[in-house]
Amino acid sequence: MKKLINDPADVVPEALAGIEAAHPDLRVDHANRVVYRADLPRPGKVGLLSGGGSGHEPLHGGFVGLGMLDAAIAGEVFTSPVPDQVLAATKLADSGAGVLHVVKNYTGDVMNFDMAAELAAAESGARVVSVVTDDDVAVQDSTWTAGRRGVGVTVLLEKIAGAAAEQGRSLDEVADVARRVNAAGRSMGVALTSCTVPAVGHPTFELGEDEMELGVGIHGEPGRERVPLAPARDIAAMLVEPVLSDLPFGRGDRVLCFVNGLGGTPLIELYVFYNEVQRILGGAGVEVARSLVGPYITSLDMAGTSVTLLRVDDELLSLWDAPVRTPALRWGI
Amino acid sequence: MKKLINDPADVVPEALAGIEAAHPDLRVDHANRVVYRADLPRPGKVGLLSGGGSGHEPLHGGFVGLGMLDAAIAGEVFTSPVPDQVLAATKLADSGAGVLHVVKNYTGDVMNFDMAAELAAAESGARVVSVVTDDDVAVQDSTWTAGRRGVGVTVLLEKIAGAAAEQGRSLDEVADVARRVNAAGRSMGVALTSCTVPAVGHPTFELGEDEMELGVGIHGEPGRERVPLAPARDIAAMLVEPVLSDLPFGRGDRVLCFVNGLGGTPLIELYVFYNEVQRILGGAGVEVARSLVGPYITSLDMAGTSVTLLRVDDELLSLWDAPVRTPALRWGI
Amino acid sequence: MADTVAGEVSTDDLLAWVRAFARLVEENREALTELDAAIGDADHGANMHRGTTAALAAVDGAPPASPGALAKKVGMTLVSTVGGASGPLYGTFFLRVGTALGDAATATPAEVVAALRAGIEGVVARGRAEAGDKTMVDALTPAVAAAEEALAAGRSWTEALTAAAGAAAAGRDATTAMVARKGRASYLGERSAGHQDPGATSAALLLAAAAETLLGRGAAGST
Amino acid sequence: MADTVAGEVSTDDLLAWVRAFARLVEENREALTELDAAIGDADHGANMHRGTTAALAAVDGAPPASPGALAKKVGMTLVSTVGGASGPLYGTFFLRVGTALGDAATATPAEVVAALRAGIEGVVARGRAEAGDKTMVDALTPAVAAAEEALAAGRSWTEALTAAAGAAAAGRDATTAMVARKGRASYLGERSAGHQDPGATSAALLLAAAAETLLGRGAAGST
Ligand SMILES: Nc1ncnc2c1ncn2[C@@H]1O[C@H](COP(=O)(O)OP(=O)(O)O)[C@@H](O)[C@H]1O
Ligand SMILES: Nc1ncnc2c1ncn2[C@@H]1O[C@H](COP(=O)(O)OP(=O)(O)O)[C@@H](O)[C@H]1O
Ligand SMILES: [Mg+2]
Ligand SMILES: [Mg+2]
Ligand SMILES: [Mg+2]
Ligand SMILES: [Mg+2]
Repeated sequence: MKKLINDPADVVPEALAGIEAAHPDLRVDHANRVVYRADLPRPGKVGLLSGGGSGHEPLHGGFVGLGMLDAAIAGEVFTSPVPDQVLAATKLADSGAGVLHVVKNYTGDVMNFDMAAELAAAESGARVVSVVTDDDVAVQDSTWTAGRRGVGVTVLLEKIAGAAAEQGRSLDEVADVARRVNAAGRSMGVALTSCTVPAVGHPTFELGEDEMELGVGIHGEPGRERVPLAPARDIAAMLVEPVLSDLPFGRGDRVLCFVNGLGGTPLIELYVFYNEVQRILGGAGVEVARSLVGPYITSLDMAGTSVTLLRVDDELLSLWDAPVRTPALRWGI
Repeated sequence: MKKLINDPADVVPEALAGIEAAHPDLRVDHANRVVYRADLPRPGKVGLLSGGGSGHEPLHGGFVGLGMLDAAIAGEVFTSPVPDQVLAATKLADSGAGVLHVVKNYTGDVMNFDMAAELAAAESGARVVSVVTDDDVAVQDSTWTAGRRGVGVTVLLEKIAGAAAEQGRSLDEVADVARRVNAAGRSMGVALTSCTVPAVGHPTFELGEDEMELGVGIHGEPGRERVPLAPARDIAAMLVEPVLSDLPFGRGDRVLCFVNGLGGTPLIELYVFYNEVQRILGGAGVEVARSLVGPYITSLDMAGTSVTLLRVDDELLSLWDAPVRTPALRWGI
Repeated sequence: MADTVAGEVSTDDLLAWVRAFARLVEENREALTELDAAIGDADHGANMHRGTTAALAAVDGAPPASPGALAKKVGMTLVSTVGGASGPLYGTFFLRVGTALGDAATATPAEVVAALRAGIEGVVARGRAEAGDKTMVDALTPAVAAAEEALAAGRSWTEALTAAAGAAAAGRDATTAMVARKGRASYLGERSAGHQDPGATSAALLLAAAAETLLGRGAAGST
Repeated sequence: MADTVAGEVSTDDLLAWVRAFARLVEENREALTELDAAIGDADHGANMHRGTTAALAAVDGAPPASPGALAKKVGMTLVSTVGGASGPLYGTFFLRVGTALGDAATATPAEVVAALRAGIEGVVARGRAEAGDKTMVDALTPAVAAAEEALAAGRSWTEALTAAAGAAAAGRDATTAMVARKGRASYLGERSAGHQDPGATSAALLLAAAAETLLGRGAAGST
């Protein structure tokens, strides 16, 4: 394992120390591993918080700041945080107007955030609403299973709901915007290599030189199927078509197109790939109203990409365009 | 080779097509492979342009936009552009106030930009001044050799000189700011893995599981020495100390600290590493006035990092803080 | 050492159980992670190790006053340190066991088995997994059923726990053929078949630890 | 085919030279890149291949009117397509060769050698490398010196070019021991020793191509 780290057991706290040192607008509660805005509390504003296992940076800590999250909780690598952490973050994010939990749909995340919400209600009476993202079309959707994973849409939701919260909307309104984003977004990813969990020390799975894992999750979970390595234009079709047909997106739809890097794939490849994605969308008559290209929800050092499409209307677009000031997304301010 | 590309020969033009599609503020001259601001010409403003081999994204195309570059030229992967390309970009960037060429100190880059400047003077009479960056302390400095490589300082220089140009300063003034940045900045890098040039198809060099290349260049050039893989805190010392002692930086100096990812290293590791770097700086009495952490000058898919320190004064800081609106760096607007 | 009534399960017995569980988890840490790498995210070994280490530290040295209090403390510590899916589930299991045991200084084998049953109900209430979903429930449920049956048939505490450990191991083995419908492995659909479930594997360790330790004391006067 | 005077070098001769150079570069593309990977950035093969392919395409089919014009066209094409360090250097080389040859329909061997000398001077003016710096200059300079000597000694054009090619190869081999002081390899300092210079290697191919082709025609009447 070749990583720029010290003891694998210390990766999360040390990365948080680095985030705190690099970003004067942010603070870190080291005991609870919570990154939060230095300007909290913000009376009257709905608190927006998210979190999950670490290893997906900049998600979530890199999205803390004006116009996006108030606090982000860092679990161990690929392990959802525990209720105590979520509870501490909920208290930090609560300025009296309630707190929205943005939870990616993984059994562990959902259960730990639920327990925290129960504790928060019991302890402080803070009003907590949870919105669960589940946009990964690689996973069969079914009420009999854990359902779909939350992936790329989480980033877009945090930005858009963050803007709604910043405008002073109520908890129910912000939750409503968040649910609309989740309902209108779909994603799918592919891995060209595995990731290596620091505490494990070797790749989570083995992929041959000529193979890739289609429909991979962001924790190195195996995907839909293992297929032969293919040119970018074919990979783009393999990801975009299931995404398009799932919602479904149709001719004339306006979308936000998010091509995400999984951590080990450099930007030059993401742009080559984005070129293919937008070509397919053009062919399908889908209009790209906004785009985002870069590593925003990663899987440690995994090489690969994911495509997220979000159907937007004028309101979602204006919330997307609203000012944001975080380490990873910033504009308008 | 596992890359998200089509034909290796098409990587550069296809990545440019992706950049153009993803960023409505930018245009691409595909024949000459020049990324430029859609709002050119900007009469009275000094044109700022840079370029070099591709494979270092977001450098340089991702730094085109308000407050930074007017145009960026993309050579083949790791190969400096040819004079025709530089000439075309110079014409695009020339709004009558002259053009500053920001050139990284590589023999090929220097010669090709020089030839272009000669052609520009002959053809259009455009006034061109070149500033060459040469901040890599891993390379012995000597008038008998090609001198030091230009690396991380290039990013900082493009931002700071870009702000000076945006303020309407003259060509000589902007060039002067650029030279001051280069003179006050030093860098050094380390590779944990090699990169793989698409047209070559296999890693440029082989590194054992327990080795790293100290003082590596951004083109997979071998570095100062091959040393055993070490914890982040030791690597930080191996990079920061030569940088500190070279300028030298001293107690009480204020610096901009730039921890750069080389392409294959995920953000979580960069933050762990940044934490070590800032600790060492604190111990040395050097005050970190600003920081930048992320993959800004990469070497394809190489895993590794580089540290750049720039000694700043109030003027350089205010130029750094000035608004910038590019794909890769954006704030204040 | 607390005084104990012959044939009853004491706080020390539970502590021995937790200690044995922590040791078995430590010994099987890599194996649990490898199982999780195949159909999950390669952290079950680390998660359980972090949790059982913390739980043992929380009750070792100064054990709580009763078996119920000890189980609660273990449950709270697991909830607060494990994370992931297994944290709330194992945490809830021990919390419910503790609640069922109440404040009594010792518990009879029947009370212990009833408490384990309550623990499973907590796991199912939290995770909503059914038998055959390829989860820890597939090891826990047959284990407690086996213990219940053995006691009902008048067999010894030792025999009951041995039967429980055997049933847990069999339940664990049975998960290999199953298609996961809950937890992270469910994302794989049919591809999850052919792999043993990591949570069922750690649950079988929990029962193996019970058989190995609780019986030592409890055995004396229970038949 | 243009008319040629026996013993003189024609446009077709130069075209044959460029064609042979392009072929040798194509055949040695990977080898050039491997050499560059060791002490540079692994692109010399791709650079030279891109350039010589373009240069050949630019003059093949409809060759310019004179050897000088052809050399200039080749030089301009190399400058415009190669990039890196080798592009301006090889480009300047051919541009200077072309300028020295002027507009004449053919050139004598002595004129060709004088033009090659002018070419080297252009390379040195642009790149400021000296002998021993571990660059293409270390192959080019001894090659042209050998050709000059051979002609001065009254030897044939064939002999002169064969000597030049041999001297280029020897110069190329000598770069292995050198510590680079120019170009990308100079960043390695002492570590550059023990590796053959890629640019000197391609320069030896240029002279091998000359020996293989120019002599075919020029040989006829030059002794
Ligand atoms: N809904 C559920 N009910 C019962 N057990 C579950 C459920 N979901 C997951 N599990 C158990 O949790 C185990 C995985 O635990 P762990 O790897 O620690 O958490 P995570 O899946 O969050 O990484 C699975 O092997 C399975 O036995
Ligand atoms: N200043 C110089 N003078 C002469 N030749 C040089 C000089 N710098 C580099 N070279 C030659 O160029 C070769 C490298 O060419 P190439 O790999 O195509 O360019 P780059 O180094 O820009 O990647 C070197 O092997 C060397 O022979
Ligand atoms: Mg997990
Ligand atoms: Mg090069
Ligand atoms: Mg797991
Ligand atoms: Mg090279």
